[in-house]
Amino acid sequence: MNYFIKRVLEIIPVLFIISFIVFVLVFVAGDPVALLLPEDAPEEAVETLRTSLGLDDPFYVQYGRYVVNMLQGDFGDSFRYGQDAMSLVLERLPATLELAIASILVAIMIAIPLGIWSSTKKNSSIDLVATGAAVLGKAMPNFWLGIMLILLFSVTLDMLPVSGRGSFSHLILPAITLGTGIAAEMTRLIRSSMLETLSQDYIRTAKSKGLRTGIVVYKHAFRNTLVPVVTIIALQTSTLIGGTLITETVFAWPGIGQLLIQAVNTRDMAIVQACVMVIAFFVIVMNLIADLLYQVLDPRIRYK
Amino acid sequence: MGKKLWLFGLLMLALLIFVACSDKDSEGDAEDTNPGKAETGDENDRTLTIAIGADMVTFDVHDHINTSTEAIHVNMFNYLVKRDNETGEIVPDLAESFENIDDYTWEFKLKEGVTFHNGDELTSADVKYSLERVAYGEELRDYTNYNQIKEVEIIDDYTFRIITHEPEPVLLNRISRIASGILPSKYIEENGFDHFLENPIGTGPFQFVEWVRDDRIVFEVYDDYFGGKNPDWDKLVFRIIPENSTRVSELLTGGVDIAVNVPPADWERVENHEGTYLAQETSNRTLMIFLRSTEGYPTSDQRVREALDLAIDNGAIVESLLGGAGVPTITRVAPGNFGFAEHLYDTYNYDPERAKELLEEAGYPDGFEMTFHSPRGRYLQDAEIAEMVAGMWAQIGVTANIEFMEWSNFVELRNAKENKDAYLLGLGNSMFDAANALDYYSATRFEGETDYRNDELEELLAAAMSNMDPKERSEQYVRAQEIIAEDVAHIVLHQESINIGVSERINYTPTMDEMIYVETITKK
Amino acid sequence: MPDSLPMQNNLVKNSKWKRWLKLLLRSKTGTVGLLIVLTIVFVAIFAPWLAPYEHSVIDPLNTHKPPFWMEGGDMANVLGTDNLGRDILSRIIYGSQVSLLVGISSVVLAGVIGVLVGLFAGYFGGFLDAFFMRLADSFLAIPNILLALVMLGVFGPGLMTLILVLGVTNWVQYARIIRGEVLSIKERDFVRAAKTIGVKNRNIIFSHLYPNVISSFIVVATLSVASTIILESSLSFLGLGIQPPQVSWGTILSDGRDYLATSWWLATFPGLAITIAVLGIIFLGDWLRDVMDPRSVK
Amino acid sequence: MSQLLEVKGLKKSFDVTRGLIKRKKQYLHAVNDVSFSVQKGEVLGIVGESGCGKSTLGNLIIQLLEPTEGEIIFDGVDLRKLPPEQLRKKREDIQMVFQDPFSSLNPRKRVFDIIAEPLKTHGSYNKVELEHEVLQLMDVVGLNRSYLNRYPHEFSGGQRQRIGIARAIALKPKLIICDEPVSALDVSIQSQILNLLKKLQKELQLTYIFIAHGLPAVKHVSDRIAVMYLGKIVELTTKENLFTNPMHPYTEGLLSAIPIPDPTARKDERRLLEGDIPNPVNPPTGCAFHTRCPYKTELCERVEPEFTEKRDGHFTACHHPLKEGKGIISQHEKY
Amino acid sequence: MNDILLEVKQLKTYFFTEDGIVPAVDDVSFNIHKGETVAIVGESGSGKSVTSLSIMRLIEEPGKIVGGEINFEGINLNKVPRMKMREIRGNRIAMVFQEPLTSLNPVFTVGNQLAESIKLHQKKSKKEAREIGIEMLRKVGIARPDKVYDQYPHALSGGMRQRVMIAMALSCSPKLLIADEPTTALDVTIQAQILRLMRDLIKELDTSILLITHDLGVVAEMADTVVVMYGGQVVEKADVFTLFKEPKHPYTKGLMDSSPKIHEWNEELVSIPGTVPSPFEFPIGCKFADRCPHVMNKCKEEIPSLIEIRKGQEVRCWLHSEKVVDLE
Repeated sequence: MNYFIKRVLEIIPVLFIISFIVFVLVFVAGDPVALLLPEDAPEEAVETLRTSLGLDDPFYVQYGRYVVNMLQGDFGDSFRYGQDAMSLVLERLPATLELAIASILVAIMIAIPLGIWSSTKKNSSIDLVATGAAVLGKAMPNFWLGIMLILLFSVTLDMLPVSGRGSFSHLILPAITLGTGIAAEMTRLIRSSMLETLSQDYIRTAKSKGLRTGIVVYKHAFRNTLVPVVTIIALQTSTLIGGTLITETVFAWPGIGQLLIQAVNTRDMAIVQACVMVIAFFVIVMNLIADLLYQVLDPRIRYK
Repeated sequence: MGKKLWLFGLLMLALLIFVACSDKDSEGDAEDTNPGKAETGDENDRTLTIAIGADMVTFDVHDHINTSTEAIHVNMFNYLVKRDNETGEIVPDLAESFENIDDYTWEFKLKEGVTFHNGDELTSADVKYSLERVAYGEELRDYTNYNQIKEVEIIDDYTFRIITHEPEPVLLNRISRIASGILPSKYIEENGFDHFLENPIGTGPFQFVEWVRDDRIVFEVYDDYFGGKNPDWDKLVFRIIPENSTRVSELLTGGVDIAVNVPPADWERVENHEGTYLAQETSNRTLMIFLRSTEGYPTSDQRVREALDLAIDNGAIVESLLGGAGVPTITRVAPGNFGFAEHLYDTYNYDPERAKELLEEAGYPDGFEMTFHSPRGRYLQDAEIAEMVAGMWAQIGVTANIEFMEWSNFVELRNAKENKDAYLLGLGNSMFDAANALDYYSATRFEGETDYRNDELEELLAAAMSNMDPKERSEQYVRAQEIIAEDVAHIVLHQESINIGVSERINYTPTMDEMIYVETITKK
Repeated sequence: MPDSLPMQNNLVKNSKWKRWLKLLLRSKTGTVGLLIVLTIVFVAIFAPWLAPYEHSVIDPLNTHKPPFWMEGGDMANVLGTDNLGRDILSRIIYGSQVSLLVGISSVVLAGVIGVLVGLFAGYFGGFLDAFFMRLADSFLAIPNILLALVMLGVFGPGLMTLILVLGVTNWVQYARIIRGEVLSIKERDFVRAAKTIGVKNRNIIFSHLYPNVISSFIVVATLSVASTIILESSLSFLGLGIQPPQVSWGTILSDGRDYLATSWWLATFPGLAITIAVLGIIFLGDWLRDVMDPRSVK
Repeated sequence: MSQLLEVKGLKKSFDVTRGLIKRKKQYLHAVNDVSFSVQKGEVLGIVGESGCGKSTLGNLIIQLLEPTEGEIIFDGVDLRKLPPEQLRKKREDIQMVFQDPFSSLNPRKRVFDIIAEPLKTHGSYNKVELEHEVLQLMDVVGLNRSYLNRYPHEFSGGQRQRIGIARAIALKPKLIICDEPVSALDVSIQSQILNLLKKLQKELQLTYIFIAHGLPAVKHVSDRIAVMYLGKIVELTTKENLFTNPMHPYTEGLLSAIPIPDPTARKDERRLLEGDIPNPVNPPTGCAFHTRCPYKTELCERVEPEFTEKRDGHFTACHHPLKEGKGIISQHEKY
Repeated sequence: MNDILLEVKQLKTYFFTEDGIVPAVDDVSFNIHKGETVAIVGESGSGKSVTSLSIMRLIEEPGKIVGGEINFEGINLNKVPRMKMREIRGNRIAMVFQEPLTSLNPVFTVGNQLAESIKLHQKKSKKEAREIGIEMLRKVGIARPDKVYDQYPHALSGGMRQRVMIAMALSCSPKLLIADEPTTALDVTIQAQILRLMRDLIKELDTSILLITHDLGVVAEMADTVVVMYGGQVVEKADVFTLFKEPKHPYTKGLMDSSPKIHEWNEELVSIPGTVPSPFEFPIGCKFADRCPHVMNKCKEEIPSLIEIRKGQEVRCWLHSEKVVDLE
């Protein structure tokens, strides 16, 4: 409990630092006004807009205002949509979450069997193939894989919808695209973690009891590997969300990623700020959950 | 542990389902409108799905400068007058008739019985509200194109006058383009503008159903449309698919009926594919290279500019990079625009030998080095064109160092007037009037950026600006274009093409203004 | 004493280099990895001599030429040409320069920051540590592609910016790894021995801690060269990567993506180059991890 | 013999507070009010089972840990009061030999660098002198000179421990703390190292504090032995006294638990201590040993016995000290 | 003799490492009778642990049993199918390891791990297994066994954990208990408790013990027969009294001399010079030749064989084989 509170309290400075980093970036980014107005807008119009947006104020005034507003969950209005940035971001969050969770499930479904399998058959040809496949999954750029999957499964085989969000079948290709890269990393980590676990004394104890290899591997070894695996999944949240940027673009998936890319391209900084804060918050919370799960999964920590 | 693991898996799954479901609720009946495969099913048969590259920006018709947003708006809002794409003439739309009363005043009569999607009838008050909102709203992005309007004077429910500050020869052009849609004043006054943005209504053939941002915008047919209910389509869906190849794939698999901006790479594929064809049309957008005439730059010398122009084989660019789609031109004003100069169109100057001579005359026998900025991914094959141009310049000894820029940085560069010798830019002209196009050659507008100045041209442009005599005004613009061409103020490359992939089940011919008029799209 | 498996202390007589060579040859993947990486480095260094053409020379009359084994292809352009008629092989050869440069320089930059922060924060602890770790948490919470995207959007893409941005976004992982190592190593008896001798803190950090953490850095750094190459291609996809006329594998791949269905070779060969390079680097990194792990070799 | 080190009322506690609600501060008193002194040229053995605080004590004396309370007077100066830079200089007089020969040597350094480090830190030698010194040190601890440029991983545990000893004696320190220097070694190697340490002590007139968890190792090198239990010294006396006439029941139990390598001496009637060592965070009231003590009375549960000199030079903390002759070696066997 | 429980005959377990073959156990033979305690003594690298793991068939890659027989109750364990071996493991032969902390799976409760083999080998239900498990914990001297049953290993002290390990090993009343350095990681007072516990329990359960240790004190306390190993070979084998009275092999003697004599005053410890070589560096002849005070030329050239110099005492040393030859 004590630990939990401590971890939660740690989030505050972290969010603060993030907000500062983002604000500085936005500040440095300079003037969005030019992009807001038509290319032939007269000078006075630019000036008026700039003043009305408060962009003439010195850094500390702008930052102060930003922090005060942020504490109220207000990141200002999107220049592009003219709507509250935070609500625009939150509107997209479900889509991104859906994709992220589906990808994690895909990754888990690939990585856990593959990782365990290759660890129990260390250095065999199976292991080599599994390791090779894992590395390959990591080596393929996301967008390339996505386009290839579309060409294969949608255009050539006509099995799955090309893009968009809707039915379950819409989810399959993007989830595979995003899940593969993560599965690659996860497989490698599960394998090495399993290898380490399998060399532990208690595995020898389990074997000396006459347990079947299956029980030794899946009960004794994998349960211990679960602890790092949960951490990996949590740490992958960040990569995962990063990956959605690309995947969402390829598959026209209406999530945060697309919103953000558009926002960056149009210097819609309120959206950028809100996006980054929401994503960062989400990543932090996932890590927090992983930390807590850690305690559940590993009694050693409880007894420390 | 097995149990816990399963529990974990189940929780994740549950979360997924929850997220998926919770979102479906908000989508409402979007599920039904989901096109899936457009050819299948009776209902889908009456749904038109159009894939566009970027999301619509807003329903505030006055606060965007976005052609692709307007392309959607035209299906739910109407202008007072519209441009006939065939003839280029301005014809009445919401207006029954119009008349130029004096240099400052136009009188309009509205059609009677036009209703908004909520049933309210269209009156002069709506027009007054709409046009004055943008004419006075400094914070609106279209303000500068409408602040010429001084007032809208209501005569009666169906009659009103538009009064301008100065004589305004292009008023009709102004009110037949972006930001000219007429809004329901009563509805907005009652509910507030924010409510309107969420639940917009107009007078157009289709009414708003929902907008899932970055995903889709859904419309349904409006039964009481004053032009008659659309016979072919009950539902209209715009899907946002930013990635080119994905958009094309959707078209090929029948996921959408129309895919805009098909890249040249896929033209053959779309054309040859069973069930789709490529519809092409020249756009009103011209690709140009802006040269800096500022003292100290080699390009301030007319001979250098001409040499650079002569070095470019516009035909080769159009042929090899644009698959022949596109028209090489010397002027920015395209056919269908007021002030079009035919002898400068569909032609180009190419003579590398002469170019070398000119360079020598100008004192650059060995060429020179210059910086060439170009956006990337903004226009059809822009980066490739820039690279090819640089390659052609290299043939006459000019080394152009290309700096590609991400769009917002490019805009910033131009605004800061930090542009160097040359940059690539494509410009459209929603007014379809030379005034808008040639404005780019006036000295004051681009002081510090291009610094081009020709006093004769200045006078011509100023005179034409408020000349209410169409014939004389047209001549003035043609002359102006000749001067510009002689001066080689900018290098004009070609008129871009609109390239749209279309399903075989429908007839569609794109229009030059890049609007997507669903009324012109019919089932085969 | 426990009966440890009788496999340790077995390499006493070999010199260091021989030992490495022996360890390398023992691992098939390690050998393959090193060969791939050496080849790429070689290609990058000698690109101007190896490439048949200049990478940016366009040839409007010779576009979309397929590779030599296909109909219409010939040995003049072994891997075909792109939409501007540029030789794909030459572009890939030149592309290796930028891809490697970006990969290695940004990792080195991130490494220098990360290792220093990790060493000092880990060793001194206290406020310094707390501050840097919160900072690290902050960076970790922002996906690096996101941070890179925003920073490149703000500063404008370009080679130097890209290297700087990737350097700044990636220091965290090194800082955390190094700090973790330092925390465990500083409790090891040899560091305590140095303290009891009265060795100055600076010397403890640089002569005791640094040599012992640097191998973990090298392993992670190797692997992140691979992920940087992929990240660069993703940024190219978003239009924020290397800008032409400079050419990297990422830009060739991303430029070629529109042609995947028609002229597949445009995107396939750079994709293959990335895949092979990443494969090689990961194999090498894995092998380095195996041999540098103090537990695996005594 | 003059006094080299005096430890007075030394305490070290670690905060092990847990729980958020009902936050009760909890401390682990690793070293709890320990006092003793060490004479020049003497070897003081400190024994105790795991968790008794013996290693903490060693780390406190050598200033690797900051004491919570108490004084450490070394050579007439209170080490705790020295400013950092002076303390750093003073460190050349106190050195340590560590338990784990694998972790106590920097794996990335050659033997030469390891042994030369203290010399470089506190003296100014040129290269030749330095090498000469190092080679001499290697001779002293019985390392082949040809190993000069090898790395630690090329050595066995015993040889590594010799390197560690060479490093410790390089500065000719006045006091060496040996923290379980042989417990990680093979039996046949243990005796080599013990003999070496003993030889060096005699030849170089060194003073040792020799920490070990078992009496066998301590017995061989120590002059006096302190027995620790739960952070406290429970008995302190000469080696002879301890083995022949232990006074504290814990010492007796410790002695009798040692298996004797003589099958004929198997005695099933041996008195074994029952139970486990209590949790040091919540030590028992009164005498901390009372939970395991076969002689405990009601007094022991209530009152903590004082650590006092019960016989000449024989200190113990027990309400009911044992009679003479309870050791495992009878008096007449002495010498 | 008919009451031989386990017969190890010329066991050879080699490790096929990339640096070469390591004969970790090389031609090891010994017998264990019913109810007997046999101790294998040796230092690190002597092959004593590998011997015990070979009996359990728990040798992992790159190790492999390359020769010899392990006859247990008339079955050659080296030949039985894996299924059958699993039935023997934990049931007929059980094992206790050195590190009670790492040998217990940290993420399962004591009870879970204890019940595992009871359920498996005795085909008991979960509830019955719990009762038996708690009974076993009580037997190994754990107070409040029903509480400990549901605790995780980390909540227990070292001594308790080793008691749990013993309870686990003895839960199916095995015929043979292999104890691999069972007390090395424990404090001396706890070690005494555990040794006594083991002695009491095997008497009660009529179990034989194969005790692996490096501590001659433990050997003297526990063993009936002693096998001394060095460099993967048996160098001396005798009953415990003979061995301690008259050790014949120089290594056995050295080992005894270098152990501190806690119960007598003697100042100087005699130590064996040098260190145990790495597995690749053993001499060609007698493996102890390099460290032996009585080394002869012959020792360096030829490996002596294990010879019975008197009833119940076998030595692998040229010193003694000569004598035997002389005698005859």
